[in-house]
Amino acid sequence: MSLSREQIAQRVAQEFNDGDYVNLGIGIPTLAANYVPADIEVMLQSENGLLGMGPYPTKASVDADMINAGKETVTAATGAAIFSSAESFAMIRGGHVDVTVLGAFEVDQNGNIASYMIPGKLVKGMGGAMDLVAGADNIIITMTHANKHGESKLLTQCTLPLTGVSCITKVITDLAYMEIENGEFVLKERAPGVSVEEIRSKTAGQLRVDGDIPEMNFV
Amino acid sequence: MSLSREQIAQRVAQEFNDGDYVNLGIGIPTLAANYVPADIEVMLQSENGLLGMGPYPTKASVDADMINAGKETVTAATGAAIFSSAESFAMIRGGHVDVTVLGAFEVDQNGNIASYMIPGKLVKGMGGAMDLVAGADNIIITMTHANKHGESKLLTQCTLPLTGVSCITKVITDLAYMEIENGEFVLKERAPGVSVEEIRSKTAGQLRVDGDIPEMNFV
Amino acid sequence: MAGFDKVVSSYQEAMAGLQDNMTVIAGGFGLCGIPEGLIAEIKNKGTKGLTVVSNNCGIDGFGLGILLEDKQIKKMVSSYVGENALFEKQLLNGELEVELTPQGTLAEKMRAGGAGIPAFYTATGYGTPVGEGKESREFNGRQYILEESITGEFAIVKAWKADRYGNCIYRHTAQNFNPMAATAGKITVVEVEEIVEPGELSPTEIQTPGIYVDRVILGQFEKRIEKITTSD
Amino acid sequence: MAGFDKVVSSYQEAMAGLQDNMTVIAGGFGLCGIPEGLIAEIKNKGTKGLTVVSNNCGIDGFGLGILLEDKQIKKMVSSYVGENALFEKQLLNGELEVELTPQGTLAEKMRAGGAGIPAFYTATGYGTPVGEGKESREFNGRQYILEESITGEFAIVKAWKADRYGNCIYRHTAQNFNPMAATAGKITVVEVEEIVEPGELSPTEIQTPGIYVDRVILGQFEKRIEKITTSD
Repeated sequence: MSLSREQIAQRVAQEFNDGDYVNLGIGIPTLAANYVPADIEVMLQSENGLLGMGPYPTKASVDADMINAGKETVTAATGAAIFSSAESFAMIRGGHVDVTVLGAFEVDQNGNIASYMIPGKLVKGMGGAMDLVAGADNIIITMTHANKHGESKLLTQCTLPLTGVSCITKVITDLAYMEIENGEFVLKERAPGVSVEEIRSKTAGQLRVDGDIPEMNFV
Repeated sequence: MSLSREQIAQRVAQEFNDGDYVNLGIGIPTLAANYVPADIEVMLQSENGLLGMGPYPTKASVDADMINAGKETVTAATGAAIFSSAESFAMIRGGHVDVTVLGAFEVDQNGNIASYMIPGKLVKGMGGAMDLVAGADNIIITMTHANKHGESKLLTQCTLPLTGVSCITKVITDLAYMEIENGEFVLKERAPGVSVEEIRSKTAGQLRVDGDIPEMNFV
Repeated sequence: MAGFDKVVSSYQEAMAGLQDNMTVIAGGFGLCGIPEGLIAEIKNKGTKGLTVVSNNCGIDGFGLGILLEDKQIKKMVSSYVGENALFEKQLLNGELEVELTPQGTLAEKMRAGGAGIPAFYTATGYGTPVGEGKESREFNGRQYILEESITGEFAIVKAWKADRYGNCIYRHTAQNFNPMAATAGKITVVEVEEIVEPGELSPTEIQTPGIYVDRVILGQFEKRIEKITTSD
Repeated sequence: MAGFDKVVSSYQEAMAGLQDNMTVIAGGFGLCGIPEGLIAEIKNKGTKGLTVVSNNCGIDGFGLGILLEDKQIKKMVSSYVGENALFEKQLLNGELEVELTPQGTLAEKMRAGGAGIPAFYTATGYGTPVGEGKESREFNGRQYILEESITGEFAIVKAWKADRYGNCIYRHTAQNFNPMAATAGKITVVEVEEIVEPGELSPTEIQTPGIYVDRVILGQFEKRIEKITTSD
């Protein structure tokens, strides 16, 4: 069975370590905040200028001056810091954020990512995505393995305009967890009940399968 | 009569306008703060990170954490701001300081300045001087017209290593107030009782004298 | 200190000198921390052909979006311009130009502009459409592109409080691009919720020192929220 | 949040991992705002061959000056190194190297290092000995030189207060180079006058967010003053 959005988010959260500063993109990445293992703590960075993002506010405490990078009303967690956009991206671009989780349209076997622009469709902009992929060492991409036409999004070479080059090392899809090494997708884990053959058939890029591939473990 | 240090400082202060942000170097420039005309106000910037420098503290209120760029204990004036060295030099290098007053060893007719290094003597460093001369539009140099051997410090071309190129437009010495324009020192005012001939004899660089040169006016 | 009193009493005075074809740098992130009254004054003034540098262009009918209604903006320099149907229409019509700039690069370009740094290298955008036509160079085994800084004839900024000398503080995440915008305008105008006397803000809490600020005006803010999300 | 508690209880722990020939970036301006206990620990540890990046090198017998006594510093990157006879002696002997860097360029190099900017252009130093051997380039009719950023294996910082997460605030002009130094160390150690619980510092007053900080230690400070000048 392919993973639900929540299960992808849950698998992502297993990659967090105690004390990680984490930036979560809009969509599935944001859901990962709900699955942080109970024995660790992470601190969420929001690129509009907030380190230590808390939960959504109660209706009574909504404040127009307190938003996240998705322009949603949020709160500041205990011990949070608030700063300018230049400072926020100094953190991001300077490599101080430990983990970045983002969605994508395509990822290729050389770690390139395309996530912000489909030619012919209106371009809304890259926001902070190009800075995030250029600044982080540990980037986790979440997406479906194939698009709605069944075409693989894990390619030999990205076909869409790039958001960043040679920067992606981990991809978590509804079918598998893969790392990117030496120009190959290396299959590390399968979604429960999904076969290596199915993953192979839906991976257009070079896929390496070393020995038995375990299923993901959801507690 | 050549001007005293205090008179040079007094003449410098006449160049200030109401509302100017001013950076004063160590020595004679610092004295100019004592002669700000009564009908105007200026705000002093100290490059270690203080805008709105006040007077020295009383003995009882000396604070090791409150110093100026000369490492002297100071106070903050009402409405002062305190910030990092990067912010301080963003102000200076970004051209936000209205007037900078500095000492020099030599100035030449092309507006070059040498002020931080005498080869053969130990070099202590330029501190913020190179940033100040590169960042300000309105730089006033204060110095004696000649060195203790009677040699002119207003040259055709600086002989010492430069602090900055083509950046100086005003020089106030113990003998004269000059502006630098089109590769010449243009004599604007004489110290009271000092003749144009004396100034000419002590100016090695090209000196332009247009018509009658008034004496400086000290109220 | 008459010379340091930056407070003006009308929006006309606040935006005096703004002319067609100028560049205006605006603080704000979406609708958060935007100088609502200064934007309204630009609309009232009818200035045309503006280049506006701002992370976003507001939404239809609010924020910078209102300057699209009379086609006052010639070009936007932004990182994200969704949420705006009129923007989309003018862009497709060729009535509006957009220079998409990564968010961090945009913040750094404003800061650099204000700090006298004409250009800097960044890894952001290397190998992407953003890097096309820009110089690239290797430092320590990694590729970077050269980005030039941004300054404008005007900067419009929203602060929480300012004193008469123009020293500003910002409230929560309404800070965003405002401090950088404040440094990058030849004339910087700040619209605030409260004007205080010099000395009421402690020197260390000041986020934008008054040296960057030319005019301060007391505003009234609607503070519309783009996405109200709550836990209850 | 065990993972975010940066507080260490000994100077040995604070400077653990410092090895010969590393680069140490130090906050402080003269003797103001310097991490006195961390400097003392480096002296006690006897680490040699250090490159120290700091605006000044203290004075004889105090501040970074004490690291000269056992010749622990190989190279200083500073804007001003007067007030120090031992420094002068070692420099003339060839035992010590100095890279004089304009004060603003030094501050910007540290900031750039922490912010992932490998190099930037500045007008400061063009046409002077500082610009020799560096690329120069014209932007908008003016000449600038290319300066590369600075990072170090360690940064040693002095703050006023920090919470357990490493969020820091500075007191008065003891801020100086400390916030930039804090961003530029692979391992950043902050020595403070007071440790508080998370939440005691308001989010907006925090000057160095804890993300830049690896270790926090409570110190005792002599706070020697270089030039006591008074009005009475």
